[in-house]
Amino acid sequence: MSAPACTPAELMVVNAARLLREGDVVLVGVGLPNLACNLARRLHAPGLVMVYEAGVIGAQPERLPLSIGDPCLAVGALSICSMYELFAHYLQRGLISVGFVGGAQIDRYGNLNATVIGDYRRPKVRLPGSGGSMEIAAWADRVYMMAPHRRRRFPARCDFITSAGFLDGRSSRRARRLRGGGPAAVVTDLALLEPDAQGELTLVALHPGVTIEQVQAQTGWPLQVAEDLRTTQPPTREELETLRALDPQGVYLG
Amino acid sequence: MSAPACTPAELMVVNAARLLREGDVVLVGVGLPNLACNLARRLHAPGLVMVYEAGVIGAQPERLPLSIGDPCLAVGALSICSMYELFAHYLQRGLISVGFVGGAQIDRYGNLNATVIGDYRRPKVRLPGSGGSMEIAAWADRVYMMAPHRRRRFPARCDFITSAGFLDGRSSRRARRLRGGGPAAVVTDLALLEPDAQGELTLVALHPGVTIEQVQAQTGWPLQVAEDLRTTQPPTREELETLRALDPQGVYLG
Amino acid sequence: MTRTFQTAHHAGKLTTLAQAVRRLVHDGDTLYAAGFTHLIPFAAGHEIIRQGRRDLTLARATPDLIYDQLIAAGCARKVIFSYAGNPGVGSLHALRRAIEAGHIEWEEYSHFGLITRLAAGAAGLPFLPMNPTGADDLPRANPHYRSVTDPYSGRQVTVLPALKPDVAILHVQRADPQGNAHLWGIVGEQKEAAFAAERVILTAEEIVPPEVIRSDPNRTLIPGLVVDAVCHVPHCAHPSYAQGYYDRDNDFYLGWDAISRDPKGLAAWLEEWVFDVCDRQAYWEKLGPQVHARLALAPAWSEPVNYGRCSAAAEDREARS
Amino acid sequence: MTRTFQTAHHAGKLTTLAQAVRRLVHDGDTLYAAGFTHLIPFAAGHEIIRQGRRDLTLARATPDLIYDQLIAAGCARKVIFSYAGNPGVGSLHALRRAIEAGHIEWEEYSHFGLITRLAAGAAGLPFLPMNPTGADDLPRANPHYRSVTDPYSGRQVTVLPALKPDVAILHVQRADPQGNAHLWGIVGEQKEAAFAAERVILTAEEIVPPEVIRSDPNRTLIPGLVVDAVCHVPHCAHPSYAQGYYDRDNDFYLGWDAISRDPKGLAAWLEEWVFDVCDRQAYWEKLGPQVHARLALAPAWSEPVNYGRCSAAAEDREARS
Repeated sequence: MSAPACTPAELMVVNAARLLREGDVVLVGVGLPNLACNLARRLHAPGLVMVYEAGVIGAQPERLPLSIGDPCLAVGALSICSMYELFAHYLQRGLISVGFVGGAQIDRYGNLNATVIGDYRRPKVRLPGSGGSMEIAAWADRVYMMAPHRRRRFPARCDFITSAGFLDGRSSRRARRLRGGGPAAVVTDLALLEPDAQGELTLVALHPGVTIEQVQAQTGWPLQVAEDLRTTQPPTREELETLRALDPQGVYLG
Repeated sequence: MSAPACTPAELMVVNAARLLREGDVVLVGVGLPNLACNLARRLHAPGLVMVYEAGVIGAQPERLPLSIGDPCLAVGALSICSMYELFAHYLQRGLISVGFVGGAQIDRYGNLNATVIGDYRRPKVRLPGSGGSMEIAAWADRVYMMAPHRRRRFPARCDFITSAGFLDGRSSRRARRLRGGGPAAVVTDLALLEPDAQGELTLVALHPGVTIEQVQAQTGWPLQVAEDLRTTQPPTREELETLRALDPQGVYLG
Repeated sequence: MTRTFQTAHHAGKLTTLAQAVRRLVHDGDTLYAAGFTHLIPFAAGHEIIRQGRRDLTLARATPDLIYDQLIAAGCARKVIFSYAGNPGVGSLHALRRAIEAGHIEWEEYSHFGLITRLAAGAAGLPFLPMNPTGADDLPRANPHYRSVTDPYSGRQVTVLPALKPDVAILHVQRADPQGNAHLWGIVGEQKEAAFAAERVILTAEEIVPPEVIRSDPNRTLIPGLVVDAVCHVPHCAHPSYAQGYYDRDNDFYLGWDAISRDPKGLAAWLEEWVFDVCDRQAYWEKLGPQVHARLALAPAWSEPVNYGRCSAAAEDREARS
Repeated sequence: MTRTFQTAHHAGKLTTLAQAVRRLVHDGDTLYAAGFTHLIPFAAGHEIIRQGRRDLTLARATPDLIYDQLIAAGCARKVIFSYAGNPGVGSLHALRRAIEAGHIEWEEYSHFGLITRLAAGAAGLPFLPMNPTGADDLPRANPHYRSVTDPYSGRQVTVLPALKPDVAILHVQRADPQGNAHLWGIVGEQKEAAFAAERVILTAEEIVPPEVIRSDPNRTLIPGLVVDAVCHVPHCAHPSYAQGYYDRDNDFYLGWDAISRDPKGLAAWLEEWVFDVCDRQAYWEKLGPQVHARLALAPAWSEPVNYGRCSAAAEDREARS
């Protein structure tokens, strides 16, 4: 029996959802992270608490929110606080176990660029900017990223570091005494990358049918491969059905 | 027609109420200041806004509150905020036009002691301490004090400065760049004192029947007398009747 | 340093939005039109465009479509932001074009950085600290980011200076004529903006008697004390939303991408939906019944709470009435 | 630096107050039993006395009668406060005797100074600034008051270090079994204490289903995320009060002055009202019907608000049910 076919987005979301644990308090972004959290809540982590940087704690959205400030997040939530309180009392204080961040570039040490391509003052491409990702990357216990695996998205060094991964390696992050543990995994449509002992993103698992060479070809630095390189389990029928019911129009899943 | 007889407390409250202006936003303490505000609201300043350091804005108490956190202050108030917000957003930000402070000693420059008599670490008498008066005295536009006029309450210099009047004179307060204007008047059961150009509390008005000598005898420094020394108007029947209705059991008015 | 405010006994601060903007928003002002996704005062933005304000500094955590429109209309000299995107959709193209072409100044923060500035302004403090984040490129690019030494540990903390907008515009669900306002749903940075600003324009879905406000003082996030003008503007927030009143128009946000990619299309949109429309009522009617129906909500009421009244006082009241 | 917390899916945190105190309050702890006049958790104070805790550091803006009693019972090594009076009445005599006799350590602030410490603890910051007040005697006497130079103006600001109590005890009007809590009336420093503390005991007048809490998320000042134990303790706050549930017992506060002036009288009071009483229910019954009647309230309900539900989702729900 072969695995059901799925889109690259579905593959990423299912694999990201599997990283979430029962009881995690997750600072959710819109789009794919939101789907991953909702999927995990419906499957193995019903007690996962979804927190949104707009100040919503314990959201139970009845529909897929387009923005992180959608009215469906407020209805029936456990608590709503101000943005200042969200960042201070939850994130800076240390109540957030998982944060998702996203951007245009992820580099060798898991640093993220969501600000500009090119020079900051004379940008080639002006991106939306940090939002909360500067703080999320610094202070959440574990940080996850999802991105299509393309060479321009995985440079050796970001043009601009919007939020800190391991900077120049674990010791440099450690020297900054940030409370969060930094990037725990990057989920792409080809593979899973995790930081090694030095904080360098390393190939730890390939999605079914993908080769090391394909991943290396789309990665801007010489990619280390874990000794126990795994192959991810293909998405199950249950995972895909549950996921597709969350985005019936395929807004994010393609 | 002679003025109606009244107690020393009534005399102070009526004179303090007269100092309050329509539209004032008053940080109210319990006891006599509370009565003065309620009296002013019922007579010449119906739009006076009563604010309590517990975080209540626009209170309309149905009964006389014993404490500044009484439930009757919350019912029907305009707004309730946290203590941090009250001190930060209202007082430090500069929204409070009048503050009342009280204590065991008031000195020549309007400094106040509500902390200890004697040495701080080996107190002869341990008083309750600052509460909010350190900040009220610093940041309210105008500060008023009420106290029975006794020599031990009006020393030349406080044993301990809990909250700043003019410190060593107006220039020393000015050097500290505090946003509030400092003491505007001290209302006693003998007289009214106001700071002169140097910030020294000066006799500006005597209550009916009181002499300068009587006031000097109860004051711990050589008291300057204003050139245009006035006599206060005796409390009117309307003032006293309205006031007594606020404290029918005479808890504070004696 | 002293802030002027209206007396609470003032006969009321009700006025039209056009008059409030005329009186309180000046060329060159720093404007904070608040609301994190929720309660964004679009009607006020449109009125500012119609009145032709110039050289505004537009501050908002998320410029959103409201500032994309103000920038496209030529009202802005500078933008201060922490996330300049169309949430869940992509770029704010007018803003992005203006930055990429060097036509506008910008000053950039992370969300917490910008909100920290506003919180310091609200608190009357010169600055507030935040813990360092390890991401130094933005602090290097923006000289407002500084450091102080924590006198207890000897470590460095990041600090940001107070932001005190000249004028804040805040939309709320219900307010009394003095501007005492109840807000619910996502409250974002509304309270901090109200206290940080020198002047405040309040727009409200409903104007209610003071008794409604006083029945639940814990719900009053914005006190009338800090409000200069109160405007009754139903549907002020569309295409943003007012929790419990109308839904967010996500189709509009999705559709804005194509409109704002094309400067001509954007100009035509402004002509049709801002300049050719006299006020918010006309705008709402122009949206038409299908949009109204799409944004309609089913009720979901809060459980009320009892504030209680001491029996003696209650008896007293009854005896008197 | 990482704070542990219970998962929200945890079967519930309901326990008895005796068990919660046994598990979460230890000898030598710094305790913050919160509530500015309102919602003071007296029942928890009495349980701590009964269990004979020792060497506690008692932190509260206003020690109030609850700490006067804990000090009289010999539970405290130190007190941290900003106003050590019986509000509107006079001194806290047990506390005052202990200080004047040198039997207890103390650390003193102004209200804003102490609340600033708690706010820093809640925010995960090492310190927070406040503007100088010109009154230097207390900052000179307390080395926790320090200064830093504002890097923007070059002037000095006062700073205070974070206070992170080992355990906070918070009384609320209603909470669900996970500790998500609605509070109204005077909220004082409840929220800051909940976030600043390492462990939190929540006592509640009512335990309600999560749906009640979720019907009004803006009312949830304390999220279950930070709560370790939830105890159903009606009348927990007497002689303090619970807005909407029972009045403040001002007669008790007035009467306390005479009781606490006399160490023997105070010891007898503790014997009768704490040691000889097994729990809060017994205490409340012992107060008797006259006191109950005196503290009863007439209703004063808040106007509810509508959170709305998008029609499509609502229809969907109905179709499914």
